[in-house]
Amino acid sequence: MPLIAQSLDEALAPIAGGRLLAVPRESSGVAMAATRALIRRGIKRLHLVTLPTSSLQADLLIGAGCIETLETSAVSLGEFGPAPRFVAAILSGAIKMRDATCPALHAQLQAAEKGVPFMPLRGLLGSDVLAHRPDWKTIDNPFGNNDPIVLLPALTPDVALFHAPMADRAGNVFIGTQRELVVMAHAAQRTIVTVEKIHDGDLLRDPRLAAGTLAGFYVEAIAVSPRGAWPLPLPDHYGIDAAHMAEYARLAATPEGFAQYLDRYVYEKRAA
Amino acid sequence: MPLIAQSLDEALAPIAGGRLLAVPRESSGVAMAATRALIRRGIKRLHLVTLPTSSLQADLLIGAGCIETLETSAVSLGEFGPAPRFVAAILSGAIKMRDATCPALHAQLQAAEKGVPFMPLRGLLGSDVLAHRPDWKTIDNPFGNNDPIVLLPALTPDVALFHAPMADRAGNVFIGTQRELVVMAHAAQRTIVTVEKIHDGDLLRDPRLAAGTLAGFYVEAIAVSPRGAWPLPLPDHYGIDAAHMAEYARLAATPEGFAQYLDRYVYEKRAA
Amino acid sequence: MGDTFRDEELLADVICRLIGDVRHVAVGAQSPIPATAALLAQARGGGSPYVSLLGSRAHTFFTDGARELFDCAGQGRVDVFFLSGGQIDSEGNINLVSVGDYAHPKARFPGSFGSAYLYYVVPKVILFRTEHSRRTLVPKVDFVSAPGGSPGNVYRSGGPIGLVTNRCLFDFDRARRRFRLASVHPGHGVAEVIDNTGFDFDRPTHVPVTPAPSAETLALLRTTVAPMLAEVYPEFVKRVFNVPAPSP
Amino acid sequence: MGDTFRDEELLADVICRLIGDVRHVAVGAQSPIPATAALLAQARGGGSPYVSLLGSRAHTFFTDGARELFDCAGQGRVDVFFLSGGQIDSEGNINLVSVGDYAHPKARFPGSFGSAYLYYVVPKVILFRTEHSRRTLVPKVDFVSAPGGSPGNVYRSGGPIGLVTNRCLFDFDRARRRFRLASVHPGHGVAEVIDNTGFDFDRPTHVPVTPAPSAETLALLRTTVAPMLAEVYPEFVKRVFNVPAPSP
Repeated sequence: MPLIAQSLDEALAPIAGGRLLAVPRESSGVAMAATRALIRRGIKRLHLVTLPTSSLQADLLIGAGCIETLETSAVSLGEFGPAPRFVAAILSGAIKMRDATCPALHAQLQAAEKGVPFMPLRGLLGSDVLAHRPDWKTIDNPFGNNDPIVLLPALTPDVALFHAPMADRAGNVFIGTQRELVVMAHAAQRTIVTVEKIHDGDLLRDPRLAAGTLAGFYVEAIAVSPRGAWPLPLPDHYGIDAAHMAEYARLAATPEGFAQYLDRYVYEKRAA
Repeated sequence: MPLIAQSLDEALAPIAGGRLLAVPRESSGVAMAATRALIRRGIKRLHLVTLPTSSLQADLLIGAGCIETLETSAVSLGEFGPAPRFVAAILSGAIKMRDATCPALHAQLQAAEKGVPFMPLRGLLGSDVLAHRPDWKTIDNPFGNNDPIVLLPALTPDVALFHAPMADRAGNVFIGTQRELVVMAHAAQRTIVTVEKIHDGDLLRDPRLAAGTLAGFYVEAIAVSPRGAWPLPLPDHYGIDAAHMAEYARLAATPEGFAQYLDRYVYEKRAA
Repeated sequence: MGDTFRDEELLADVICRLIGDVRHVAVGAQSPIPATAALLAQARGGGSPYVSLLGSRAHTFFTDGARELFDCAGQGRVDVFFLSGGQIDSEGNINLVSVGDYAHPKARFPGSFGSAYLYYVVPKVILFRTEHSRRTLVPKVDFVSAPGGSPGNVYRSGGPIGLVTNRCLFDFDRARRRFRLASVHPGHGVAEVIDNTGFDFDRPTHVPVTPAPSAETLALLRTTVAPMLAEVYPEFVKRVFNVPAPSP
Repeated sequence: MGDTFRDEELLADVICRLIGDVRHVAVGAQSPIPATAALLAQARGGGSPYVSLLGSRAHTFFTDGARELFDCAGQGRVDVFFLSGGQIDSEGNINLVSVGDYAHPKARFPGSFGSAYLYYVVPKVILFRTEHSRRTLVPKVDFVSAPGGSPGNVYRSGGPIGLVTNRCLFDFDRARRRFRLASVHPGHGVAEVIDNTGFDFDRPTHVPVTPAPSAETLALLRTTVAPMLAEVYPEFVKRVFNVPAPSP
């Protein structure tokens, strides 16, 4: 049974430096409180895989120097503009970048979920995304006739990390329609989840809730972290904190402003 | 928007003879009332694909002469013994058989769901299941080293047919944890669903129900058919009718008994 | 307001016409004007087409997670999608990645998103870029996130049908992989378009003016569409339609 | 009932020992005795291992549809599974399809189910066939639903560890692809096993007798396990444990 941790730091203990960490897109439940805790811990050399994009989470981790390799389809703050630390890190060469495209990341995690070494994907041919990915291979479709198709290798994260509305005491996690979280958990060696609250009762035994539940079988540790996605949204629970995002975009535009942001919102444990 | 049909026959109109029809396993919501209606209509030459196995549904359709080709991992009445009409048809050569294995059928429908021409699957090598499937191909894994792996072609049903607890008036269908029904609907050209009842309200807008909902976008027609899985079970709603299954197993053991069963339970429209 | 309208309203109206009579329009991230156009098409069609707005809870039917958009497109069930580019070139290639050498770029954009797949499999891809300049519309992109066309043996059921900018509408000729000026927006001119476009394109002898949105269209946009947009694009709706953002 | 026990109880106890200390035991369709053994292991372990019974609503954690069992096994997260065969041969090949020529069979079984995959990827596959006869245990199966072993270059993280019948327990030596008699059940003998087995197998000089289930095991089976089984195997539970079937 998964550990219902006493603290965020206890739950996050398995996320060591150098690991391949998978995280979801902005609107699917991003573990932001956990992200701040990892930065406070001074984690280094992460290989971050976003499913399939990221916003504040990737930008913060990059700015704080936690990322060695980034594998993503896009990083941006959306309505709040470009992701400043991401852009700066790419321009300065501070991180190793693996540009992908959304369905490729989904397919690579699905390959790991299914225990197959690769998945095929249409598209990609003639794109420079493919040209810069020597780890992706083009073959002639054995069912076709002069029909090139790209094969993408399975991607197995060391750890998947996300935030969800609730978990029960057996560690079953309600993820609703955010089913990419299920794929992430199936694909990853270990899965760590922060939740808004503990649900009394068994999520798996309620026929309505079971459909949106990831079994505790796939989960290593859970920490309760109210408003744990803040300032990002949690679907059906709270929206994005627009004022905060605008403040971030403004501060993170310079290294000095970013350092100020960290002091104010990360190291002070304001939201941990 | 899907048609909420006035009758079972209206909803089933798109299922013509000769079509590739996909149906789910016994415990996932089998449209048995619809199956009886198809037999009454005298449908012929179906190519039946079961995801991944079948019981009474396949046996009835075979016995009634509706099947030309059967693609399945297994047909059996479970605790009630072998499927008599299936066994008789195989021994007499009355149907064309494509033996598969469960995860292969899942993978072939997932390939159609994803719009890729094939999916890889481990296992299979050295099995006579593979030896008798010239449509499956073995390649050397391009990411490995002398590592043979089987590729399975995408399987796109003309129609998927199943039974579910409820649908709303926009044609959204609650399927709960039976997610192979989602894959079937995504993979198929058309999907026809029978339901226990119409749900007042929007299944997609209820965050708890949405997780177990297949959008009406994927559905062609819906018919209300109370106890529409009978005598098979509908998860969380009713169990299998054991007495009826025992009666079926007894009668279907001979062609005469099977004809008697059809007269009593199919042509008389008892449960339609 | 009478005949006056905002640029965003004109562009939404233009895009809405390009959408045409289809079953399903999907709109990706950070696309407020295409989202406006898609919801306008739905409002005009009395609920049809289906519209999927990425990031919306109200305007989506997806329940299979973030991959469903791509699976749905792979099934041939996404009829229209929108793509943009930090650079777009004469052949319809788009660049969402970087300017200059990829290994040592001079500028970096967010990334390719789903373009390296969706551009190939969605029948009607509408390119959209408000900034119409020689910086954005270039002879040749520095990085091909997704190409405007593919060799005959490459599986491709989709591609660009046109490009909408703040100055004009281009059609795209897939066989020749070239843009053709279809209309210039009110207040803009052909010479201006030529001056501000970094690539060569075809044009008819007489280039029509893009029709202004009708009073009915403007009313639909302002009263029906704007409130629906506010969920995903609160800042945009506040700015363009003066509709207050919904409380979180 | 003292020391008396039913065959099914002995077999469940034998299988339970084979399961050993693992995290997750999955049980396929039509496997009441393996299901009994898996739930017995869980009852002994105070809730561990996880047990997935196909067809059960109470004893499963799967929420991703019928494919999750196979995906889970592909992830290396199914430690134990059970397979049977209309025929099982000396090399551990199993036949769930037909007797005689596949194109014109003399007998037909239900089909291969998931065997052509799970036999390769589940580390501990326990073969189980109550009928121990020359009809079921044959020199060579007529149809290989799944082979007992594979060449070195074939991806294979799993395979058979033993075969339980109504007469005895065989271990399986994967390197040599041969069965070895491990114990004969109380009331059965080595000569009887040899007489009724259609293939050659290894045996030690002294073949032990399978230990009878302890009083504690019998109590667990009858009071804790039997009621849990009734959901999926009502007929079996009624017959073996005299527990009435649950109302529908």
